[in-house]
Amino acid sequence: MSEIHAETVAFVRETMLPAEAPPAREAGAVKWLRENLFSGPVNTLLTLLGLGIIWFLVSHFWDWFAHSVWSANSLSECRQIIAETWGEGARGACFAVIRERWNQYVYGFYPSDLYWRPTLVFGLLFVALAPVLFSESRSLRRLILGLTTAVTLILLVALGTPVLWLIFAAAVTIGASVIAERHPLYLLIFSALYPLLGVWLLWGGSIWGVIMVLVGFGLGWGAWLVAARVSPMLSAVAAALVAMIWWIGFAGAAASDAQNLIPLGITPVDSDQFGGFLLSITIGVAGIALSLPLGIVLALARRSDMFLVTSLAVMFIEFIRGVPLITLLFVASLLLNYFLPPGTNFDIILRVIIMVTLFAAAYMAEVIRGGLAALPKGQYEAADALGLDYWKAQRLIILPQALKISIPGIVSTFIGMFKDTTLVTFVGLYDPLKSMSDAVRASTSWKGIYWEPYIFVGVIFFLICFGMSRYSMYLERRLARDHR
Amino acid sequence: DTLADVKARGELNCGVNTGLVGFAAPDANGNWTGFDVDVCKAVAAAVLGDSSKVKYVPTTGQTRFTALSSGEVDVLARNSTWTFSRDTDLKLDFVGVNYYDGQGFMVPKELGVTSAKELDGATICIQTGTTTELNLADYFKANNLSYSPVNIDSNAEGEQQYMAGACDAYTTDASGLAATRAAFADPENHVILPEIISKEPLGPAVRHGDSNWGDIVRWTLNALIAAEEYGVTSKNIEELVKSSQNPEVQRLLGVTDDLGAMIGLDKEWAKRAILASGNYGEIFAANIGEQTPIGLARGLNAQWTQGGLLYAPPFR
Amino acid sequence: MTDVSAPATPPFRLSMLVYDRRYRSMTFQVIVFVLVMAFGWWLVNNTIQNLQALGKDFNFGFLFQRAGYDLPQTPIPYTSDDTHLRAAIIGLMNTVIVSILGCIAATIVGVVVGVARLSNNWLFARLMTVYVEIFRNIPLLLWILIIYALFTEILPAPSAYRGEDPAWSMVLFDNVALTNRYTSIPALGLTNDPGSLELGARVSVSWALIAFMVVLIGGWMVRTALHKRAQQIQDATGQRPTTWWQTLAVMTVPSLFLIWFFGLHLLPPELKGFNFSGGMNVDNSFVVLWLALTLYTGAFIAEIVRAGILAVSKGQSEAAFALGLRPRRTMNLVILPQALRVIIPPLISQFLNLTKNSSLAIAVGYMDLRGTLGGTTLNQTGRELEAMVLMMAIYLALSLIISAGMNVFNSRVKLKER
Amino acid sequence: MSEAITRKIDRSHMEVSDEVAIDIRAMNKWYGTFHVLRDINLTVHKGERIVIAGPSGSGKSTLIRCINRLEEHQSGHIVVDNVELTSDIKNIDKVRSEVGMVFQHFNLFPHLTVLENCTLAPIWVRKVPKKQAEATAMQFLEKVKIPEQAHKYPGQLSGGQQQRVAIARSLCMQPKIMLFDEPTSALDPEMIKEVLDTMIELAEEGMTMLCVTHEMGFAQAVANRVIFMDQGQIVEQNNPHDFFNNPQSERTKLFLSQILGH
Amino acid sequence: MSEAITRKIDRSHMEVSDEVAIDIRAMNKWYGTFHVLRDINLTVHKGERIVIAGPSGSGKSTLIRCINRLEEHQSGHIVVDNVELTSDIKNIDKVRSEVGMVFQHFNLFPHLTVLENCTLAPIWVRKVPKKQAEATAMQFLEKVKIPEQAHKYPGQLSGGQQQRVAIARSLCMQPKIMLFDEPTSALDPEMIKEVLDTMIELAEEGMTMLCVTHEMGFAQAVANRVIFMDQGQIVEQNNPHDFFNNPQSERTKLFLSQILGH
Ligand SMILES: Nc1ncnc2c1ncn2[C@@H]1O[C@H](COP(=O)(O)OP(=O)(O)OP(=O)(O)O)[C@@H](O)[C@H]1O
Ligand SMILES: Nc1ncnc2c1ncn2[C@@H]1O[C@H](COP(=O)(O)OP(=O)(O)OP(=O)(O)O)[C@@H](O)[C@H]1O
Ligand SMILES: NC(=O)CC[C@H](N)C(=O)O
Ligand SMILES: [Mg+2]
Ligand SMILES: [Mg+2]
Repeated sequence: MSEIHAETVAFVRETMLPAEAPPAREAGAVKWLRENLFSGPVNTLLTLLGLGIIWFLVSHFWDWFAHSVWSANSLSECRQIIAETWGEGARGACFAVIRERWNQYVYGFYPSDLYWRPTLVFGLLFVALAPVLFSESRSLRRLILGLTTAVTLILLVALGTPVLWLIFAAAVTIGASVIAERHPLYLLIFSALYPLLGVWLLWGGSIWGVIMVLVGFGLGWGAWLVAARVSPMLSAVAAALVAMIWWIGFAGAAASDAQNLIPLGITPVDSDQFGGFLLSITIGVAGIALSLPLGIVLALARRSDMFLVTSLAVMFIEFIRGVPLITLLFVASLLLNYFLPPGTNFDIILRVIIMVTLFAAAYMAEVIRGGLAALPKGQYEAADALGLDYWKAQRLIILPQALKISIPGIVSTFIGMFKDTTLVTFVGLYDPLKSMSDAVRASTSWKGIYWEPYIFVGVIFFLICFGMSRYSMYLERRLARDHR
Repeated sequence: DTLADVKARGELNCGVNTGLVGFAAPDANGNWTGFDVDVCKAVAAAVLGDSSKVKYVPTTGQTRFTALSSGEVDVLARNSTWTFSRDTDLKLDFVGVNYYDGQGFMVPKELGVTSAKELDGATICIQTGTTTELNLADYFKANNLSYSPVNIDSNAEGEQQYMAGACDAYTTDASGLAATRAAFADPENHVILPEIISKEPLGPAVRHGDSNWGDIVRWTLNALIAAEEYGVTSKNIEELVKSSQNPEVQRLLGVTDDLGAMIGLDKEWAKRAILASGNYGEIFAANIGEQTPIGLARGLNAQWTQGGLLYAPPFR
Repeated sequence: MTDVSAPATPPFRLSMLVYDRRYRSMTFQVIVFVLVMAFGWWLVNNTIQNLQALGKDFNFGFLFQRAGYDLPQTPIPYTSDDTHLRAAIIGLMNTVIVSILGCIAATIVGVVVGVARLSNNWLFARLMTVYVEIFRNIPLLLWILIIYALFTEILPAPSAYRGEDPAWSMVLFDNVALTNRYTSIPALGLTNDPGSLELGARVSVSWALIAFMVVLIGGWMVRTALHKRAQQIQDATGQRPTTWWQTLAVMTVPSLFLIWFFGLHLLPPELKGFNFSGGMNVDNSFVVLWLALTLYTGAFIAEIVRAGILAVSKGQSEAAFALGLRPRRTMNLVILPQALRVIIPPLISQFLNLTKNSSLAIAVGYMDLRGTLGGTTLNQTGRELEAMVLMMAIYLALSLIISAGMNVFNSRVKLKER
Repeated sequence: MSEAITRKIDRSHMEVSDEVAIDIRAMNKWYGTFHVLRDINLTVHKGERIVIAGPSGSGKSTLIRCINRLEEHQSGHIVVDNVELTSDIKNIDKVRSEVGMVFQHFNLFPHLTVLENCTLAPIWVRKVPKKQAEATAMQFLEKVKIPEQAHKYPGQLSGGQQQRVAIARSLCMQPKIMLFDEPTSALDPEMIKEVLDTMIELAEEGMTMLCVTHEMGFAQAVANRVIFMDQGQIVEQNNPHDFFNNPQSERTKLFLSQILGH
Repeated sequence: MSEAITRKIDRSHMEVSDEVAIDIRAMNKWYGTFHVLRDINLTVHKGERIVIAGPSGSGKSTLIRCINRLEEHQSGHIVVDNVELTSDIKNIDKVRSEVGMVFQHFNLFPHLTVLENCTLAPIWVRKVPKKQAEATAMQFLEKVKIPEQAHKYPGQLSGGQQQRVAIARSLCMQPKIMLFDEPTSALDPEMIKEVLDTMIELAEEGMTMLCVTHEMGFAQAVANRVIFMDQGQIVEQNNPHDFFNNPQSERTKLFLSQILGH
């Protein structure tokens, strides 16, 4: 080597140095405070500002919360209790209204002797969701199912459920918990039946209607099998056609005939008796369940290379996304009859669900389209090269991945939709937020109470929506870890 | 046609107020009661034979006519004023008047206002989409006064705004004012001003184009009014069926002629309508009469024989 | 190279409609098209029948009839004698006003909160997180109602300002009165009123306002020129001259002159009769809606801003630091230009949401497009189909305009990739 | 990198039959107005192992992607296993289930385990019962020497392992022809060998193979024909020995000098 | 991969002066309670070319990031070009404008063209007129052999080109010292060579360089000292010849056997 080595300090460490603790000022609470709260003048100012905000909130609202009254029969009684307990002029929250009108907030005007039905439906919802949502983790599923079983059964007993139904509920929940241990996928059968069961339990009426709907599925399946021999392409069309014909043409008559022969049914409950969180959750869950598949179809349509299909999808999506939901709800509730043959009349809740679904589906389609676009082209090619046809490739390869990528967007669409269920108040349904609170306030005993109902409803909405968003974060992390 | 639809459905869709105590309001269990509600019940009883087979569709001032003309409701019994343009241009048919009313103002007593003419510059709560909204504009213009409107959507909102002092005065039909005031914790602190600035004949309405259905509702209402005139009440009706010698009553109750067949109903339709919640007088007394907190006098709404305007055409 | 032989086209068979790729998509499209058309025809047909049965027609003539109702706050003059069309236009203007102001305020809130969430101040970042989570997870309608209740229940009626010893007094040096009906702020008065420019249809603009606009726009142009010159100087010499005082002067001095020239002064509101007058009364319905939209959308924008900044990898700022750039410069030259590309598209879709959500004005009685055209007009004239169609078309046009703007922006700033 | 091929190659099964596996006649393809493939004529017999080489952009990938109709050709004929590729879907499906393809970037399905990747097509396309499909898949995974990874996800494997899974996945459909598009070019040097070994084993068993690759060692050891493409045309084809030692065309010479040079 | 370095290296300018460029004394650093750098003592003279090697997580990156204060040290002293690094912002700015750094992932600014990337810091930090900055930048882009890409965006370049732009960007600030943190490890093999060539050229011109790398060919050819780190400490340092042929410590031996083994 030509160059001069200024110092060829060959150096070899004989003994390795042990790790030492950091210097004192580098650890502990003091350091934390210094770094996180007072690291500079701006930071100190922000800290003071933050403290100021907290102080403002606490000093203005704390006594109001602290002086809560939970049992009273009217606002005046409540005010009197506050005055007696905390002195004249004291402010206090009167959450007694929640306690007194609890049933109304939860069940709306649902007949009180039938409260067990919505409760059961809600409990079974978790059973139905278990294989879909909590399929990733056995312990979580166990926890959810166990809790569901216990809480549902206790509530059902408390609500005075008929024995037969109690047995049914116990059988389903406990059975599901057991099956979930061994063959969680079998629970999907229950998930598939759940919508029908739920609708029947909520609205009541003859069981024959439900059975006839099922028969339609059966016929469709039969048609599928028959047609599949001729041409797999036609089988889907045939199945849909047969089922449709049955449902539209024959199911109604068959159901009423059967009902006349062997009357089997439970007390019917009318849509206008729905209200409160029962209504929100019914609309929300139905909207969520329906908007996802519709959103997928729209997204696929929008990405298809068929010009007509694409432009129809674009027009639909842009139209729905371009107008406010309340105008759509208005159309659903008031104008729909203009577009239908004279004399048709169908359930207002169903109409609202359809509109909410369409609305959410348009947003969902855009979210899923993003997910589809993010998939590398190689995935499509590999599927093609293996000989999978378009639908199989979508179902087995593309959508599972695209949906996974889209989870955050999908869940925030769900959250948005659930929040939007409050807008049904503008079409005369009894949502918990406005209509129900107005109804509560309409009675002389609770006239003039604003904050407590709003806070109560807000807290419930917050818990549900926040829960959903946390769940999506959990799911995202979990999926990222598993399939990396 | 509507009659067949209603029969097939087994239920009458009746548009009512979202909540106006005495006229139509749900209680904590969702049962609707009120003066307008009883009209719905009478029609349901007449048509379907069961006064409970009614689906009440709460409508706001803004949505009510759309609900009716789109077929959402079969009959609108929602303290709606019979006006020319509504009857013609809006393609509704008002079938009669169940309450003769006029628009008034309510102000807090402490304001010290004694006449509507003193409301210059005031903020006034007004329900959108009502005749009262139009009357208000006309009245203030005619009297050369100014005001700023606070547009509200329902009576409940109006109450909230008015009670909080967000408007100086609340204006709507005088009956509505009375009902609203009656629901206050301190009715004595609010006064209804003497001026009645408009005529507000309130009555049930049906869609234009189905005159048979209109007839049914019209004559159901007339049956209630006539029943009071002839002293037929829900208490004595069974007796009168057997014993009444008045030929008009006999026709009304289906003892003699079959009037029902002429409108596509059976003989006893009127009897059932009256039995549903009583005759007009009973309904009035039970919901808004002087014995109720609302405490409205019969006034214009007395039978013609008593110096009022109620005058049912003859049943024959 | 060899000549291309034309591919032999096999004869057409019916089964090719299903099995041949070329025809299959056509078959499918034709089927879809026919189905959609049939469905559309069915809807239209039903509507025609229903309208006929009702004896109604489809006719926009109602727009030119007398409206007959009054509106609380109107950006242009309006009386009950005006047409429904004018009422609808006022509604549209109200929608646009609350949307634009809402977008501006929500952006400010969102940017501040989004940045604050990233600050290393633990307490403040947490507080902002709480704000974001609370507002994002509770329906907007509830926020509107709560804020509305706050304004109507907590603030006093104007009468509270009356008397010797009023229960409330005006704030900001007796210039602003907060009431449960409106916020009364001073109006602007001119000693030398130059009159106004009539635009027709009873719309007029004060010449003074025009003068101010001209001066401001001119100032802005001068400012841009100054910056350009500063940039040139920097390009030439490397040193950037300080321009802030010149900018300040250009932006303010002419305005100050105009204020003096026109004798611009404040006219504080005064309690007269039932209400404050003399000043400007900004209705609570507007303030509440604006505030709720701002806070609600602001929470979403905060998340977008935060994500945008986080999307710029740490390596970018490290590289800038390693080059010797100061944190402020790094922010302006490296982080923000990149973050903006990520932020702007979702930001604009939030603007879209805000505009659509402004239709919740119905809950507070703010007379926006839905309140006038889709509310009172619809009801007073019974023209539900026409009014709804028109209203939806207007909302659709608004959204399309906004998203067209977004697309233009997107294509302008798209990063060039291989 | 001929050092990659170390072991003695067993040529006992590598016989070329007379039967035609792929027949391409006067085939042309355009991308828009860009003429990518020009007058391609190529006949591949059962059991042949063909290596396609050529500079980047010469149309190698496009050619083999035409063979299972991932790309459409605009004129001429392609007949695969006696089925002509037209826009008839039935034919396309038939060809695709007979022809396996391995991509440069593996294109495994990341949301499925290795085993599920391998059984997916047999179950859904061939309608094989699941049990049986899994047994077959395990067999092929053993062949590519990673049976123990069957229950992992692709993301958890190294590149070489992933490419071997991709080969196994194709083999599970029991194709008559295998297409490889630069199967080793996205791999680290250490991993190239394992993949090449697998491919050699396949060749030894008599699989008909078309392989786009720059691994000249592989070509020399295994191929029975090397095709050189440039500007969308087949410029030269020959057996490997003559191709490498005695290239005819100028372009080939240039190319070989570049590729073997470093 | 010593085959990457093919040409004869011109050592005429590679002289080490007596002046000290970097002096690190008894430096310690913690991440929270984790002791990443332990008692580091290192003196670098002007013109020295130091390669830092060591297993992953041994603190190599952290060490060189401390030198331009991308990380803060908690005890001991770091003096760069006679400026001690404390929390004094002026000192930090001074050091940073004297020390160039090249990252593993290039960290080019994607929204600016190559030329703008190169002129950004000279214009805003050194206050050089734009024309002049651009001229200098073109000069350095020519040095790294991509002047023709000056008006493209980084996203349009290959990895090797991007890394060369990153080097040019640092050079435009005319630093006295260059730090490299695994500049080639995110690159494809073909591209490694072009980057190493650029670095060698820099070394030939006498730049003081600290380079974290696993390219042992580069170390042997260019470095005049190799530092081996493990567990946050300097375990061994020596001239490249002795370091590779005669490692002293057990850990070094183990490491070398792993890294040269394959
Ligand atoms: N989808 C496409 N649209 C337009 N041109 C394309 C498309 N795909 C490939 N090309 C062009 O066709 C030519 C041939 O591409 P092809 O991928 O077949 O080359 P190749 O020989 O496989 O090259 P490489 O060795 O880089 O993979 C190239 O010039 C390429 O730019
Ligand atoms: N910001 C940080 N916070 C906490 N620990 C860190 C941080 N950055 C690095 N470390 C830890 O410090 C140790 C040294 O990291 P460093 O990046 O310097 O290692 P390295 O020798 O460069 O390794 P590699 O070859 O993987 O780049 C590692 O154990 C690492 O996990
Ligand atoms: N206040 C109301 O809701 C009704 C007002 C009035 N009677 C109308 O029909 O317009
Ligand atoms: Mg290729
Ligand atoms: Mg490192």
